[in-house]
Amino acid sequence: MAEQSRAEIQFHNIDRQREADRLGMLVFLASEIMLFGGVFLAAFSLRMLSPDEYVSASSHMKLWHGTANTAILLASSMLAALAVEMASSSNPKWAGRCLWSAVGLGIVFLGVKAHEYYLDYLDGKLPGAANAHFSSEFEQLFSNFYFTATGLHALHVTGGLALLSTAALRRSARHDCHAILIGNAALYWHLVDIVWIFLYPTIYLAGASA
Amino acid sequence: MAASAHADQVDLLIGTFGVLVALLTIPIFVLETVFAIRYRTSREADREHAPVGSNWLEFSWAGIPFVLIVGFFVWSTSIFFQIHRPPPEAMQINVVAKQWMWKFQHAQGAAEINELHVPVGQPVQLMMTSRDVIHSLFLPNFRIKQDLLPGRYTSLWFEAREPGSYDFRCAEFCGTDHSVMGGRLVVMQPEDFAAWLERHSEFGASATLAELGEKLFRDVGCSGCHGPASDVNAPQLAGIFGRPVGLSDGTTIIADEQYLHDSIMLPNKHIAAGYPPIMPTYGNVLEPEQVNALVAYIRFGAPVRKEPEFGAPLRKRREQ
Amino acid sequence: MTAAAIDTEREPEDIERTSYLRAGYSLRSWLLTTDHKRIAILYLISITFFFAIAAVAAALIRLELVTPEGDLLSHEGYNRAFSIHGIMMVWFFLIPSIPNTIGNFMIPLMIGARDLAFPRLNLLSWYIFMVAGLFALFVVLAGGVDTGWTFYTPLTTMYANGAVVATVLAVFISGFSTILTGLNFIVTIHKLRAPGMTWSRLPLFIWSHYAVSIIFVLATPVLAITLLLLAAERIFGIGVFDPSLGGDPLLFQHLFWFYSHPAVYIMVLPAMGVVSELVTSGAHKKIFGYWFVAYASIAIAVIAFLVWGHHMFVAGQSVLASTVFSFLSIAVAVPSAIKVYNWTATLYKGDIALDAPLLYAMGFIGLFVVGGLTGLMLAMLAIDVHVHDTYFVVAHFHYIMVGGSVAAFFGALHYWWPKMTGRLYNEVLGRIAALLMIIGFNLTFFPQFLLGYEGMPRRYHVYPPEFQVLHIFSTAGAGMLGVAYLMPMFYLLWSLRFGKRAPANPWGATGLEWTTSSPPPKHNFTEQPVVIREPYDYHLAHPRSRENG
Amino acid sequence: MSAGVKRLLVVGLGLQVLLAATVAASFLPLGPFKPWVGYGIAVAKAVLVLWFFMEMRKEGGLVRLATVAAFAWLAIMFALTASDYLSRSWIAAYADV
Repeated sequence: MAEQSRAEIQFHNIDRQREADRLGMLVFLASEIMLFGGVFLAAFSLRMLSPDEYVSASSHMKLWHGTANTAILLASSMLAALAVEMASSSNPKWAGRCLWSAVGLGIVFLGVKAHEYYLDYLDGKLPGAANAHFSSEFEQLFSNFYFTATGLHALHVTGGLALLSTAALRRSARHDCHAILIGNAALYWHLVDIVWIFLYPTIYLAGASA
Repeated sequence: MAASAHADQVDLLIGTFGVLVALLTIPIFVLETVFAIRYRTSREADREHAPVGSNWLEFSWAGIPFVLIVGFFVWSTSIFFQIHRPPPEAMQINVVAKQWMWKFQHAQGAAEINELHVPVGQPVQLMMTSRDVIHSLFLPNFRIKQDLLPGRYTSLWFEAREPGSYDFRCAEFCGTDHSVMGGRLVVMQPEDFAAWLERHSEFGASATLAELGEKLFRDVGCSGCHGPASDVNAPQLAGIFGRPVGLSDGTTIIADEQYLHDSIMLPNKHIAAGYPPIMPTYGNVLEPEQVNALVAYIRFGAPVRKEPEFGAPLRKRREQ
Repeated sequence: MTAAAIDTEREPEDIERTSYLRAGYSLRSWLLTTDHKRIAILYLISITFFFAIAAVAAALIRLELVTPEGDLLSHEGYNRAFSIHGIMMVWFFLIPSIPNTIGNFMIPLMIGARDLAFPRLNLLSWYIFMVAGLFALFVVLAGGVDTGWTFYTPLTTMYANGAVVATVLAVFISGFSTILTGLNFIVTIHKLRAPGMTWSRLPLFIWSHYAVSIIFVLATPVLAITLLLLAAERIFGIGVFDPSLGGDPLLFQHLFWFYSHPAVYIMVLPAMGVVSELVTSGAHKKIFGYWFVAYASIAIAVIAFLVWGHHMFVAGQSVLASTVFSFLSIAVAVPSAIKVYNWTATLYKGDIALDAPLLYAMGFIGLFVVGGLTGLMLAMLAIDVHVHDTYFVVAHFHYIMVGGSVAAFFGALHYWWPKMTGRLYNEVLGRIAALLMIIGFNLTFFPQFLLGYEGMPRRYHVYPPEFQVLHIFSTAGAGMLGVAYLMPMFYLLWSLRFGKRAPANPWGATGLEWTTSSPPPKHNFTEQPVVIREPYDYHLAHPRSRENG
Repeated sequence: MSAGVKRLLVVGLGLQVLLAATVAASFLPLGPFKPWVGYGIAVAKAVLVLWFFMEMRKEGGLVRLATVAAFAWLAIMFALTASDYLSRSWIAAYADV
């Protein structure tokens, strides 16, 4: 910034600007929650209209892939929180390590998801694929919805990983004992985790039964 | 020109609400002009201790309109429930809308396009569905309309007061020719209507809708599994209409037009308890008109197998 | 209002030299600016362009409807004309019109801040808006779409032709510009108020923009996901709205109206904020019932989310849900009634100068109350069954959007023109334009109430002959309205070059924006203002001093 | 190993336990209560993440309000839409019962 740093000309003091940045991110997260709210409303309407078909379609989902992914994302979310804790107790080395391990687990999550997509392709569940065959229209609809919802979530996971990586790469971020950039990156990552926490029962647990 | 008792009620409701709107708006126009003239900056006026708020005034001009409108709400909701409660003795006519025309199927077999003949003084219930997009049957003279949705039955009923010809129009935007997708409702004396039916039944469909349905029941292969003589483990349809049906997930559902339509077009949506989900879908085989005929057949004409398996009918069966 | 009002005594040359308009002439200084005032001007220029396109479409519609037969446009042409009119007006003019231009310019000035909380985000929001605008322009040039601005399925997903995906993309992108603006306003209002500017001393313009920002942030994302599902359904046929796969067309309507009803409050709430300022300044008097008007804005922002089902009474929604939505829709009348009656009460014992801004504001009050109460008629179930999707509905929402929001936008444009440009416009022409607008508006849209009651459906290219007389009145009114909208284009632009220089406070109004020079310097205030008294304290500091023409 | 780190590790572990619980619960024959249990545990996990990971614990009322607002608006959306879907078959749009 050519002029004085944003804090002086903009805000009256530095901590007011920090509060503004954090409030800005949380308001943005509120809009993301509403975005995914629409996806969950679609799932809710499908379940309301044809409950038993919804359960049978969900039972074809790969429960253990979903469960593993939930565990991975919860752990990664914890690591991001640890990174914020480390940075704010001025321990930049550990903050960097926690961030990179959170990013690592995020990549593992995407890997498991890609593998699950591949298995679905083999089973002929990938809509539009040559070998796509479904036992009922609703199962095709459920499979389409599954790919749309988890695809949108995977996009947000990728965005979150990018944010976490920039926070990890920036020396100044790790040495900032108020952890503004790391804090906001972690906030976004936690939101991505919360969305998955609700996506998991919607798609996998509905049909999971002995 | 209001053409039914319901239309008079709606006119009265709109009229009185209009009066309320006038009572709430005219004072504002008047006060605005009076204040603008009396308190113009160039005029001397008493501008001392102008009020800047008074709680009771706020509660009154917010609360009183609210209470009045709640009164109107109760009145209008009671009329709304009348709209959605057709009398049991209503004559049923199936309506199928498709991009840019209306098709009407009378139970007695007559079918007509963009025109509907009904007897005067007899409540008529229209069972409506759409073949493509959302349309909306709007009868301005009767002050009613109802959207038609693909894959779903919606209903509209009216009772014409005087014979005559009334327009009906499509009210939900449905594409290119939305504005010319209208027609004529012809209300006739009962005897004229009976004569009209005779003439049209001879030339039009040779049989009643139920007989048409029975022919389809065999042609498309329903009788293979659901016929009285079949040994396939499929539900018997005789007398099923209007009765509760137990589903595989433990819930029960009334076997109405919508259930029969869904069971034909989306067989796996509600699977009857104790039966395997083996029925093929007719989603892209049958047109809504054909589904209407099948539903009419199942309702009025399905032959009875030796021993009916369902519980007592929930409501009295309607004799044709 | 503030202890030191030294800005008003600065030399005209000094004001001119430091004005934000002089801070760089190059295109780059305008296109890469992070100054909220310049971004407001950029928005003003772009929305005027989109307003022009939508107004041409409106003119085509009104000309077509002079005759019962369709002789000016084909069926397809007419459907595309009203679709373009709807889409361009809603997303590319009405929603950004007051918040992104007047709001962007005035919020920092009114709360004594140097700029919004995230200036670069503000510029990004304008660029996103322009990208969306280019897509919309492409759609117009490519012939538009025949879906209406409501995109109902399965018409839009399976049967509509025209550049549907491009339109959906244009609206989708414009949504993010709105979310960023809302986010910027919320954080600015919370964190950047001048010392002493407590919530009880905030101008009502800020209260209404805070309420609208809540709707921006919480409703617009639902539009984004609705359009995403719509595009996915049209391109990949995922079937969420397709009954043949088990989806539900009504799900689209629930999702769409969950956004679109709050969207109509997005269009009217900023206008209410403007009217609160214009009425207090015009009557030179404190607002009547400050806290009631302030909290009414927040109440409208909350209740806006409870009532969307009143758009679906005849769409096949269940009887119970329709009854619930009908009752909740009555609750919306309470805050609106409070605002309207409080504005009227503010005029009592005022020191009223009937300038153009106050004429627009009084026009707003009259037309908005008619629009609001006819809206309540539509919320009555039995009435809606008759008049839904007829011209009664068209008249209702035009009374609120055109008679309300556009009138307030023009009022705000006139009221803050001296502050934004440092020039005074011709007051006589201003009053003529305002009166012409109010008369032309009523002639255009009141006949449509009667058309609707008699059963003339919406979006009809061809209509029965008995409606022709009322349509001719309506088109004549539209002509007057067109003139009333063109007049300000001329005399406002004319004032840029030849208008007299505006003093810091031409209306003698209270408010921090009037304590700095016109046009304000780059950082708004030469030194940080401190607020010591409540808003609109006309009785204390400001005798009616009239400098303008 | 400061107190803050320990607390986060405990909460992280708690989340994994809740995950195991929800999977196990899905195998129990709960019938109509299965979705309620599934989403109840999901809400519990979300609250843990919000309270500890996103440090809502240390935040003032304003920030908490911003977070709660989004979830409250979602609840409005679901409740009123449910009023349509649930009651469609009660008083059918063509009730002639």
